[in-house]
Amino acid sequence: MLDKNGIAKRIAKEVKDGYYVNLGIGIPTLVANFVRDDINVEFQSENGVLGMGPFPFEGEEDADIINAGKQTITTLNGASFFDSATSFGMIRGKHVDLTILGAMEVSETGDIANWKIPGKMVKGMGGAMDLVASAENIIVAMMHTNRAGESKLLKKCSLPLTGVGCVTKIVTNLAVIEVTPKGFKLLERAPGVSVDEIKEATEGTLIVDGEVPEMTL
Amino acid sequence: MLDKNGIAKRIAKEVKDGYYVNLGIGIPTLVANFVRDDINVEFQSENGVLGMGPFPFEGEEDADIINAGKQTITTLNGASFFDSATSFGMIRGKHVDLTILGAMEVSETGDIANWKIPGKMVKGMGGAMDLVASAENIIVAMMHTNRAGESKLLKKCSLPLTGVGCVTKIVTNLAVIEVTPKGFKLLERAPGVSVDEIKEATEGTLIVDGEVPEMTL
Amino acid sequence: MISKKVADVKEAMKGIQDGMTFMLGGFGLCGIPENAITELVSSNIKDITCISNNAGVDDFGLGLLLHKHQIKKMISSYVGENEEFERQMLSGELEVELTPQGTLAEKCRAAQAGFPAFYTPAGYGTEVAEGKETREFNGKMYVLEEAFKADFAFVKAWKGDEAGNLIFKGTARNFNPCMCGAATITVAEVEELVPAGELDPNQIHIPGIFVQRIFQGENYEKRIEQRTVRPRN
Amino acid sequence: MISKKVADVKEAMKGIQDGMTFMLGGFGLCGIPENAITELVSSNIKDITCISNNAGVDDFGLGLLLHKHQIKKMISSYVGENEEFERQMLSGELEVELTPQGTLAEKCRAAQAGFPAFYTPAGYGTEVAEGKETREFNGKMYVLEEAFKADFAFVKAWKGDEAGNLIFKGTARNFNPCMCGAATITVAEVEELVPAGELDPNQIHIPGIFVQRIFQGENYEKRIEQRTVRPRN
Repeated sequence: MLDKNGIAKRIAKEVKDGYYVNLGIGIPTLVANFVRDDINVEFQSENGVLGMGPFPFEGEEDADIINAGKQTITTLNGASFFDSATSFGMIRGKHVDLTILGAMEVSETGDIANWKIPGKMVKGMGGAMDLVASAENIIVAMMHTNRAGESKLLKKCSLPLTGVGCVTKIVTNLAVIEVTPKGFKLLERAPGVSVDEIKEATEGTLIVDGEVPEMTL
Repeated sequence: MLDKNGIAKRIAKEVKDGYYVNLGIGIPTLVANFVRDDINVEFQSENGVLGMGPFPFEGEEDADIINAGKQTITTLNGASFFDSATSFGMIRGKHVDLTILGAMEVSETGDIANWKIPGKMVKGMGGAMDLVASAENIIVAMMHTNRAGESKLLKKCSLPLTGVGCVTKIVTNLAVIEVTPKGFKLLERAPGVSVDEIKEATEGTLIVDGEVPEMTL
Repeated sequence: MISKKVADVKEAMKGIQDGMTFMLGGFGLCGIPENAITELVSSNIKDITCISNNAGVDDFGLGLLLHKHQIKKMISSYVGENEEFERQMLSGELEVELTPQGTLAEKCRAAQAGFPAFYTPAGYGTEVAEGKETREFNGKMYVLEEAFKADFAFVKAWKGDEAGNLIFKGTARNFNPCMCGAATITVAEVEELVPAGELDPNQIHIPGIFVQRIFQGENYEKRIEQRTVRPRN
Repeated sequence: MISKKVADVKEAMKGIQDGMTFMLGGFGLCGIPENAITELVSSNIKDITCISNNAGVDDFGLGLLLHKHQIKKMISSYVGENEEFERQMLSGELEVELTPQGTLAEKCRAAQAGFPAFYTPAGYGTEVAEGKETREFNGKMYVLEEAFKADFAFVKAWKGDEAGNLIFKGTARNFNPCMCGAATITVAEVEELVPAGELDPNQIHIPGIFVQRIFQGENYEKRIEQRTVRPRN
């Protein structure tokens, strides 16, 4: 079974040379720490920066230079700043190659819910609705089940949707799953996790096709 | 009767303090020469400059700094450069206060034709269609009649339209005319020109209401 | 040069009235018009609608207006980080219209640039699209979104000149440029106000034509929400 | 940093084919991609569609491609200043789609920013709106215009870096930024190509994400169409 860093580490393998990547808040943010350093990747943040670098050294924080998680950041050579309309032009116009974000629920048809629990938690969708409606390559990073132990990979989302039929891949603490027209296709098992355990934790249709390899990190 | 400079001079009186003004090619360009220098006005050119100044001194021309007529220009303090989409955002968004342009024909309902003579002259509309569709204050600068002596102030335009019901005022070599719901209202006569001469040269409905003053320049 | 300079925040805010709709720049607490917000709080203006990506935190930014119950309605994309907001929203005291962030930016830009409406894929198939026209283009579904209408836009820039030209800094740019010229009156506050002619015309982010009033701001706190740093080896 | 640098114009033009649609920046002869045009001429590519505000003059800019009959169709707003163009158009040899200038710019920007279509007032009630959907918003009529689709965009900037970031100069900016990222492949030629890190991230006009290939241009003529000067007293 993977921890949050493990999930981020596995997702980092999906990041290819030359990709512009948008990372959501939470586990996705950790992905940047595990991207191979022999490939060239640029991170975009929807609040208006391309070419993000690591956090600043203490004392060098600049209140005017933050990421979408409101964290102080630095920029690398080749970076640029721009306004919010231009930023979402990059996203909507499919110039960003890969979007990695968290989710509360994903359905077997690729629907995603991650912005609202009616009557309880209403933080807003931020840029998530634009991201999932526009990107062609969307990876969800999340735990396979919620705190109550219920599956987050469902036949149908129960929470208000963020986007419809958009998720292409899911990496959880248990598995790597591809969203196909026929349902969740199990691609890889987390170290030490059995197919049965994954079946048990997946409410939606799980397609197990032959031998399912254990993932390598 | 006015010459081209006279028309420009009369139109210059319509330019008020604090106005952003877009000047078309031809007579409208001359208007800048006659604006009172005790008022503050900024000239916008749709190719991407606000705050245009006079032509450069010989030897100081810069191929990268031109107006929409492709003439080399200079800029004044407070000027800015921007792209074409932003430029037409200023125009479409009604941030430009006054548009002055030439015309081949104007109808008594404020239609304007100035971009095409089918089968003969087809230079294109350039920015004129955006300007006339967006601006609320549009003054046409033109001769009252064409080279064949035919009126350019018509009941209905015969040439392909540039815009519909958009012209608010017309200044010609003979008169200042307001476009009203009832037709062309004669506001002022050019020096030495009689009401009858203006009537004669106007094909569309001309409204003459009481004494029509001679214009002062 | 048409001067947009006004003496201070008080003169800049002339004309604000109860019930008006305001746009406020900023992302989180980054690039927010601190002086305008302070003045709105002390003006006791009420029943206002605020178009702003976020709603501040409990004791800073728009949170200050929320605490005094001056805001009737918020139009935002993300309103976490603010307990009072969540309380007012869940209790029904505060009207909230949540809008995807890119749609929010473009609804401002549409107002600025004279577009009445536009089609965006964001929100299709979700409750955001309920009651809105949807339409297919090239096999993909889009939602029709209309331009905002606002009375005042309050923005914050880094440098500005008397002609109203603005230059923003870093990610404090965010929604500020999109809101300029998107309301009847745009009020810009700047960290450094210089005479016209001192800014390079080639480096202006927002030409002065989109700004009606500009003033030299003061006492910027520029609070950091998430101070994240790394150790020096 | 993702490098967009290519060795020269030949490498930058790899993949161009007969029948393709190209966007070309510039207003008149100001800010046109001179190197790309020269290469298109010598490539003998044919049946191309060009989206460009103007069509050059008889012996420069796109006029060079027209003279060799390489252009099948022009999409422009203004095509005066070019006799050969007018001859080919009136004789029917050349297909021409005249588009209002602001609409032309926005059809590029829509392609760049992922908007399938937008409503504009320009051209309503004229032959430009024939066959297009029109619609009322707030008592005013608008025309629905769709985003462009193009294979390559050729733009010219003043400075650029290896990451593809661009800075334009003066009114040579014009359509160039709007076309970046509006075609499948955007090729930028620059007067000065510098290593990544040398341009101020705050002063970039077009971020490199909108550019696929960048090269150091050469031999710029930068011809002036209307040399207007004033006397020194």
